Amino acid sequence: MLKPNVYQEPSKRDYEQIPGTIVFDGRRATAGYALNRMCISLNSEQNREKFSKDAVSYMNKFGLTVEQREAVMKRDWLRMLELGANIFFAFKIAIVDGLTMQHVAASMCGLDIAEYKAMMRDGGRGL
Amino acid sequence: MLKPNVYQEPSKRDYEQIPGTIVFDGRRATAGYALNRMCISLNSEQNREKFSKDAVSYMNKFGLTVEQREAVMKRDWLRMLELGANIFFAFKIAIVDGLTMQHVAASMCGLDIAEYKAMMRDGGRGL
Amino acid sequence: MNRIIGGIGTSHVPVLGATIDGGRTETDEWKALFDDYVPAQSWLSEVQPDVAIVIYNDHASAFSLDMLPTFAVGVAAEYKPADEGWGPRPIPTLKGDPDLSWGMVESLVESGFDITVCQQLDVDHGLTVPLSILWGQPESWPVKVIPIAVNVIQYPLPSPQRCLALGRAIRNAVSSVQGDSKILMVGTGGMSHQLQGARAGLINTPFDRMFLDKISSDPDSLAAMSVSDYIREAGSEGAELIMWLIMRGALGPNVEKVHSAYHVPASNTAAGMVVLADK
Amino acid sequence: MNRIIGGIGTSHVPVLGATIDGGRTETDEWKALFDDYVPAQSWLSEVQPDVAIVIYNDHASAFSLDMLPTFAVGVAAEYKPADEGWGPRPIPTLKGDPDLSWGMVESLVESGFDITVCQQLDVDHGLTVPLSILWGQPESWPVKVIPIAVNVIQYPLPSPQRCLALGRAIRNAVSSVQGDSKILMVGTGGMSHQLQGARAGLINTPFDRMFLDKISSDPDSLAAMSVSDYIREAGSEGAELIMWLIMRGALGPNVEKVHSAYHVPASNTAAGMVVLADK
Ligand SMILES: [Fe+3]
Ligand SMILES: [Fe+3]
Repeated sequence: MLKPNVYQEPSKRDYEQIPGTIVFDGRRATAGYALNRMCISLNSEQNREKFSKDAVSYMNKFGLTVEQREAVMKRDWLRMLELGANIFFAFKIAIVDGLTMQHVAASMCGLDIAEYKAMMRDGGRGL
Repeated sequence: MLKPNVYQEPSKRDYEQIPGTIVFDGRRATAGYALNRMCISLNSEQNREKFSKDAVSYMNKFGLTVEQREAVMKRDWLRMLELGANIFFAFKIAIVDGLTMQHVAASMCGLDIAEYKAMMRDGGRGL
Repeated sequence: MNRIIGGIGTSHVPVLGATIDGGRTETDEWKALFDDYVPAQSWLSEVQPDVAIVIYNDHASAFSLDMLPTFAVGVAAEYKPADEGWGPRPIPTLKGDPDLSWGMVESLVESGFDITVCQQLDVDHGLTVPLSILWGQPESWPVKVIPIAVNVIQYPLPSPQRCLALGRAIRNAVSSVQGDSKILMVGTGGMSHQLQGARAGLINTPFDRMFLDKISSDPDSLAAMSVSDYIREAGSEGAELIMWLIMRGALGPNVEKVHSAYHVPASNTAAGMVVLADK
Repeated sequence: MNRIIGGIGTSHVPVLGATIDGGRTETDEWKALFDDYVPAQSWLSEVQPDVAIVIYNDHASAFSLDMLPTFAVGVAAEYKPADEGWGPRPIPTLKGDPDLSWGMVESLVESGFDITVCQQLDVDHGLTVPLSILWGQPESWPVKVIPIAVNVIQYPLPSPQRCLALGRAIRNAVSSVQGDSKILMVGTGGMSHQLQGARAGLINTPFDRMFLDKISSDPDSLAAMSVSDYIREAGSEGAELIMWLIMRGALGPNVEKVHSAYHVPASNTAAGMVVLADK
């Protein structure tokens, strides 16, 4: 019986105390490996076409979990990140959709795009 | 007009003074890039079959120089190394041929395989 | 002898590249920001660097998570713009400087930096947007480029201290190579921004202004902060600012601040710039 | 607390793997050599490590020259044997320890090592032959494995000094991770051999014997030599021995030499082994 090692307790990590912030660390990289691999494959035009035509079969080739597939289908960006997506990887899906990073950011903090743009024009969110 | 930088003068490098030894450094890695890329592609069975069937067309896809192609066709291992092959990359070609590293080593030091094996059994080449 | 003539810190926001590529730098939305880059461009045409060493991060373009280096140095003869999802940017291929790159790698590894060496590397907006900001839309780039990619997207990141030390080692490295090039350091990324989570849209102008000030006068104080400090103050992606420390470390202790600029917002981010001449 | 119970240095010559896979370890040619590995196997069944951290180099298997890291650490849950040209070796898939790996990576990066992190890594004979030497042909491996790949094939290599320092940092790193594992260090490669050039077939027994002696008693003297010294004395591929210094650095200053062995030839190389228990 091999003994488990535990590399981190989230509660002990200072960056876990930063509000509203998801730091992409080893725990998330492990959980999101297949999802991020699927996302980076969208750097090829051919793959973008396949994904656009039939996202479900496309995702199946990469072994995403059920929750990850659902989050992708719903374009629930925050949920993708919670399930291990890295923001720059998840953003590849937004590019296929013709969205900008502002759309993604707005959606994650629960604003509509006009509200978010207005917030940014006014100097952004304060600390 | 951009000015050239020169990162190394071989004569000033201590490892160039070691007899009978080719150190795989940046100069060689640059010269051998395409050749080594072709070699490592032979890690796939499919590619090994293609290479076995028609080495010339296979090499053309990788942009080898004329000298490199000739050295591969002649299985001139020492020449491949002089033209920028790394030994572990070049050895992939030997594997396709069914040869061992002893065959390659023997050929590079100008012995036949029986002589080389005998030398090794007798304790190898001295310093 | 090769020498570093100065360094530029600049944001590398994709929207700035798209704005240049689309010919919209003179619109109401963008004119003020791009006008503020003119002094940097003028300084460059005065000092005429031969090589730009660009410290940047890749954004899921050339580096997958299969194998992610802390510090990677390009040694190729050329670098193509990456397809990040929109197709490659319509800009000229970058010319590299393999001799200077390899010489630097040798010196850096000898100095105890554990470099990943790249003979093939497509470069994304992290590197190409700064080039476009600094040189516009030339038919070919007026400098050779050496890309140095830094992991700032997967924790653990290199410490700010380590970044400053790498910069200092780069200063030694370039002078160890035989040549007579004028070398520009470019540190990219930042300033404060956060692209993700409930805190998306964060901008911390006081922090950014402090950073723009200290990067010339007191980089050691910036290196004394932790990565978590950067994330807390500058946002999860504002932590890219640690790459400016590599640029700064490669300059001498005393620099002349030629220019600085600061705009909010550029898309989701505060866009900053500093131009430092080596003394 | 996690603790390092000892370290083994061993050659990783492909022919030894082929001999085990082909069931030829009892032949006249090989019996004496394999018999000499028995004391190491006995020691292992006594100390029962949970995890093996294996320092090895890749031989054109998983790492192309497009992107070659100085130090790469695997963080995957499993590692498959690579197809090096003969098809993958017929051995069980290796089980990884992602928690220990990630914890080590965090500690190492914090200590100023510029690690390349691999979530996907097929491992070649450099790693798998030592496993076979130490545990034969089990249905599944009795240890979890953490691969650490070192560039010893493309100059510049990390200095022997840097390798020893990495080992010492690994000792800190494993104890920083919460757990109660017994950890075995394995340093692979060597001993003297040269696969290429007119000097192919080089064997330097006096050097090898000196190295086998000093690796336990005085590793700092081995780290004081340069990479060129290693190439000159141990051959172009014998320079792989610098990887034993990483293993050794992770042990305490005083070790007990449990066993050592030395045979010439194994194919083109001198095959050596040393077994060191941590005190
Ligand atoms: Fe960025
Ligand atoms: Fe080896």
